[in-house]
Amino acid sequence: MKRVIAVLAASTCLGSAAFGDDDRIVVGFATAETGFMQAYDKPAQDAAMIRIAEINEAGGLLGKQIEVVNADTKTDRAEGAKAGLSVIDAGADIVVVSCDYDFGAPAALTAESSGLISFFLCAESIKAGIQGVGPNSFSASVLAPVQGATMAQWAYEKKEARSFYRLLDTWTEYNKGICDGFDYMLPQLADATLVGEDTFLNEDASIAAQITRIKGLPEEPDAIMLCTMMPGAVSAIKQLRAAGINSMILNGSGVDGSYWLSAVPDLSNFYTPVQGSIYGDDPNAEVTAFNAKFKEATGGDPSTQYTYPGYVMIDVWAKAVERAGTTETAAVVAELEKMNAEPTLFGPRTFTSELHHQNQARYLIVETNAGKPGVVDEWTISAPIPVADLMK
Amino acid sequence: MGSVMQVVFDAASLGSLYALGALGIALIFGVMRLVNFAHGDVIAACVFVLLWPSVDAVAIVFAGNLPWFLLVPFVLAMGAALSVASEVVVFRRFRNANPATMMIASFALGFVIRYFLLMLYSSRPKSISLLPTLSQPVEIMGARIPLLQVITIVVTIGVLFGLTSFLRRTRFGLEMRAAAENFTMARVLGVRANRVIMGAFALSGALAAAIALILGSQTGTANIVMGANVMLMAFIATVIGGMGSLAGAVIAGFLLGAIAVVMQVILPPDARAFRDAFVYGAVILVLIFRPQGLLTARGTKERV
Amino acid sequence: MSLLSLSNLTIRYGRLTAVRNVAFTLAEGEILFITGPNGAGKSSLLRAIAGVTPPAGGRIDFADHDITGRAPEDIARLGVSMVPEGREVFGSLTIEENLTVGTGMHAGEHGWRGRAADALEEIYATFPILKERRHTQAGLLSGGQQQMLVIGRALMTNPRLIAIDEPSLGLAPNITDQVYERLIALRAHRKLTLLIVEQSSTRAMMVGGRMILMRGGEVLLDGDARAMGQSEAMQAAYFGYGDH
Amino acid sequence: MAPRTQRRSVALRTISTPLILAALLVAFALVAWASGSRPFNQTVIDIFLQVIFVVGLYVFVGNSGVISFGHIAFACLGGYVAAWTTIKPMMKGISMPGLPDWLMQLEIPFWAAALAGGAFAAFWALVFGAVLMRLSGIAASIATFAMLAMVNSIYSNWESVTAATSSVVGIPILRVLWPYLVAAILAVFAAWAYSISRHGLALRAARDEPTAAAASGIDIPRARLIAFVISGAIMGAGGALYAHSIGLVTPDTYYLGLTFTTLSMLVVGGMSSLSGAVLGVLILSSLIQALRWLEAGIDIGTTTFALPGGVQEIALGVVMIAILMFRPAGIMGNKELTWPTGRGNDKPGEPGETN
Repeated sequence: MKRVIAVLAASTCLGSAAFGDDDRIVVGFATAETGFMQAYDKPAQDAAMIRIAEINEAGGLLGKQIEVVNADTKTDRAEGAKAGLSVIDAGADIVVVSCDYDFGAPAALTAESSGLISFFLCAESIKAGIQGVGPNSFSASVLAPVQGATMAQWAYEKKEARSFYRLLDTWTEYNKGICDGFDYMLPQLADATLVGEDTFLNEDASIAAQITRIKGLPEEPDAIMLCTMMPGAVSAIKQLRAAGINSMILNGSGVDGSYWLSAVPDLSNFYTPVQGSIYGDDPNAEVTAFNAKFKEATGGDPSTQYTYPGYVMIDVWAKAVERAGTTETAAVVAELEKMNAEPTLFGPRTFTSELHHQNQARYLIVETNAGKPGVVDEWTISAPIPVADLMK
Repeated sequence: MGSVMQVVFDAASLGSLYALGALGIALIFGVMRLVNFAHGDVIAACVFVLLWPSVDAVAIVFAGNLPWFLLVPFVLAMGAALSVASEVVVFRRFRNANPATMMIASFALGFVIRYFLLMLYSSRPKSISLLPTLSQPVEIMGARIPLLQVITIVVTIGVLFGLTSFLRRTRFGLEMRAAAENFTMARVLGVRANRVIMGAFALSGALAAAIALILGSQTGTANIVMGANVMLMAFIATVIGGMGSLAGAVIAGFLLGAIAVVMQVILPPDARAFRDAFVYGAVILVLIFRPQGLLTARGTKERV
Repeated sequence: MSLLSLSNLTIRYGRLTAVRNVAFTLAEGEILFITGPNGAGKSSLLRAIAGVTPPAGGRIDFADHDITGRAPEDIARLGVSMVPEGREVFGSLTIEENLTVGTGMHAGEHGWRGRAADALEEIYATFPILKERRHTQAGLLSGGQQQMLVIGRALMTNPRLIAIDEPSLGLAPNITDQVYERLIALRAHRKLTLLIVEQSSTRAMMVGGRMILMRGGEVLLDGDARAMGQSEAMQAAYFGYGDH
Repeated sequence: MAPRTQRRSVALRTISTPLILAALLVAFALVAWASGSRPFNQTVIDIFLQVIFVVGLYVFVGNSGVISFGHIAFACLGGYVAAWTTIKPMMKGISMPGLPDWLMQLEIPFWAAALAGGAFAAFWALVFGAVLMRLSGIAASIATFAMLAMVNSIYSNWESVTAATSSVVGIPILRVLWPYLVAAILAVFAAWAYSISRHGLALRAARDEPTAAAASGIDIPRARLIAFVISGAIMGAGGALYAHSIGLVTPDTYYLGLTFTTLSMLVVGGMSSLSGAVLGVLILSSLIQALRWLEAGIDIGTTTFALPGGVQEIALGVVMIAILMFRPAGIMGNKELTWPTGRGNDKPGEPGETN
């Protein structure tokens, strides 16, 4: 692993850090303002802006006001690279890129080759960091496998689930990540069995054939690990329940939010891991206070937990800059990598020189019961998922 | 027995969707040799008319609150209206253009519709509880299947019968069939081109709306790309069925649905992810052995 | 009083000129044969009259209406019915359906249904074989039956002028005889004006009437078919010697 | 009849077309270079890549008259060749562990990857083409689409060799303009050379008069296959360069979006004209860029004028429809750009329009 990093570092030496203009502190957002990703980038970016406003109100960072520059990626990879170059040319000290690894990577790569820090708003692939983009890249969210592992362990420990079914939507890396985490955790749970598995595609008009396979089992499984995301998730959940399958459904954070629940009336026995609760029942009152602030700033409540990583991102970066006393990339990265269980509003954050992402995290468990979601528990997997397992 | 029936129902319900889509595309192709790539976006638009435009995550249900006996005709009418509007505003001006030009124009129109929806509603899928009573399971011949699946199949068969008798028994239907087979000759016999084409667009739009209703109830979401997948499969079904042949389009639609479902059932887990590769491979095979389609519409001349 | 009049008619396909400055008139009740070798522009002329190919220049009048460049369905409504080359039946429709397509344009008129049914009976009386196979798909008919069908189909629109492209094409001589026999009878019975395109002038000379001889998109001769008979100009037109 | 001298005269008569097009591309490059703006530079790189794709598409679609929905599959093949051959072996070992050893150890420069990408794509074009080129019309179009969907499905799921749907990163990023310019110009000249070759002329004859061409002994499937392979090679090389322009590949990049963009540019420019292919890209790309600037907002005096987000795409669609309404055969029709001296306005060796 060390060698990988060395190679990566060598390959990015070409870039120079000549663009940092030291009179200003500039955060560059190379995110989607239009197109498909806009709905996902915007809330996280709004949260980031709230944290920036807080810091500026409190006197700024290193005594300077944080400035912001934007460029639209238009949910297009080639445009993403241009947007990255645009904000770098506009003097950005940190390049904030799209929520999704695939769409954020082009801009992150431009930052990397210019020797700047890039931060994914909420990407949950291990590649959104050292392993994909390079040694100066970070993600503000938690790895997808942690979600799958969290749900498996929690359901086993707290709900006595023993027979699991794995239903994977092969559409994205995120989906596969959830199931990878589930696969990692399952063998560690004594007498838990995988009674079957199947795949589908997010855009499939019908998953009737997959459902038939589940119904063909001698016994309904205790839990179905559903590794999917919007928009296909709603369809899959609705079809599962319409077919009369009442097993507990375990999910990744991608299905968080109440906005879609009306599609599956009276949904029950449905569990989602979240970093913070948008339902006003977060154990931490400050989260609820943040929600109010968010509503004040944007006119609406956060619609999913993916709003929160934007806030965490500016928070940890600003702390690292403060500690380093500079926005110089190497110094800030070094400070970030020293963070070990650094407290944030949405759980502790750890970065190391091996991993710029969270391979263990405290998750709140949201249960949806009769169509009403609410926090029922809190769970942290017993040990971090080893980087080697994340890379397989 | 039960599980075999289950597979049959799965195949029939998926095939129904493709068949309805293929019919919508074949109708328009028949009368004006247009491969209408905007069809998928019309499907999506039909779902969105139920919602009030807003970019918030929570959908503001608007027409979706109507009772079903008003809602269904409303959506069908909207689909027909949108489709006819696309003919009047855009396609009418492409009557004499070559098929490639028309195809790209239809694609551009679909693009406009899609981004218009995106601007009004944002890309986040909106949830709608459309005809929720249809989500209950029922038991038929040992197979427990969602009521909606049964309804989909029944509705499709109903639509097919309705359409067949419309085309067979009414003067307008007769003119449309004549026009689909030989447009020029029909006009020489006094058949009004504009009326027939608009009729075909209206029917095709209503079929798109029917798919929208089924997809909307099945998935519970309105999503700007929801029509795309059905459209692609429908398009393929239309070609395999023999461009311009309505019966062929329907048969090929069911065939594709059956292939997809059977592949999902028989492939080993590792190969299941490659299901689509097998389906498309089968499509190529069919085309190689019957390039003119399963049923060839007599007198259909096309040059692309 | 002329029913149909063409002046200076020119038809082009891209850079190719198919018909150049053609002019003639046709009186009500007249029978006119247009003959000439392959590529003479005969079919193009017919297609222009029916509105299928809009002319590049010149003017067509029918029954005191300027129909130049009008839509085929409008021209059909004025009483022109064309029977195209190769017959073009609607193969997947039944015979009866084929016949009925053309009555649609009178559907707005009072008593349409009744009259359409009467017209159908009349056609069946003329061509009994059609009645016998009325529910057969037209694509399954023999060439001669198809030719009868398309003539019947044209008659169903209740036209004043029938323009037929090569009615004898691909038919056995005795079948062609039958087709012509019926056509002539119909003309007398319905006071139809006939415009018939044939490659060979033999039929024109047998039937009699007026004949126009075309070559290379132009009118070479115009006169009585029988009188033209064996004239040298005709030989020249067909075999390409002489002027031009 | 001396075909060689005859062909040379055709070449001399028509060489002005690729020269003018190359000059246009050089002009774009100089503007980008003079502006010194890195995002703009990237925009022009993008335009050159589109030129390569659309010209590649033209070689087949323009000359054969068969619409292909499948060519982006070749770009995909080429793009992944770039990933297989240019990423550092260490990183490949992680993201694509299933690669054979010799490929795993390989690390070649970008231009070699582009050549390899072209060759690999050409090979598969030959394999697919041998089967598909027997089809014509819309059946052929659908079959090419099925080919695209198949390639996409395989590349989206072959975890160990393509890393499935995940972005493969680590492809050396090439941000200088000139290699792309050279490649685009090469593509233009290749397309031109093909179109005046014996095969190109035969294929166009077959496109315009299929029956006559078949009667005169042209083996249409074979003529199409040659065009398919050449255009596949251009697409493959373009796909590889595209990978170098953003530094990553995913199967999704090379799917429906790019298929429709390139096809639209070709049809709007003029499907059967090489100049149309290039101009279609230049005009539509310029339009997109202008709309994007408007969307980002421009200052007029003290007020900023900006289009609402999303209007750019809608406007693009509307403009495309409008162009096609007024010029159904595309901006260029089937004409080529030539020196303004009257004669030789026709396409190289284009038979007169007869239909």
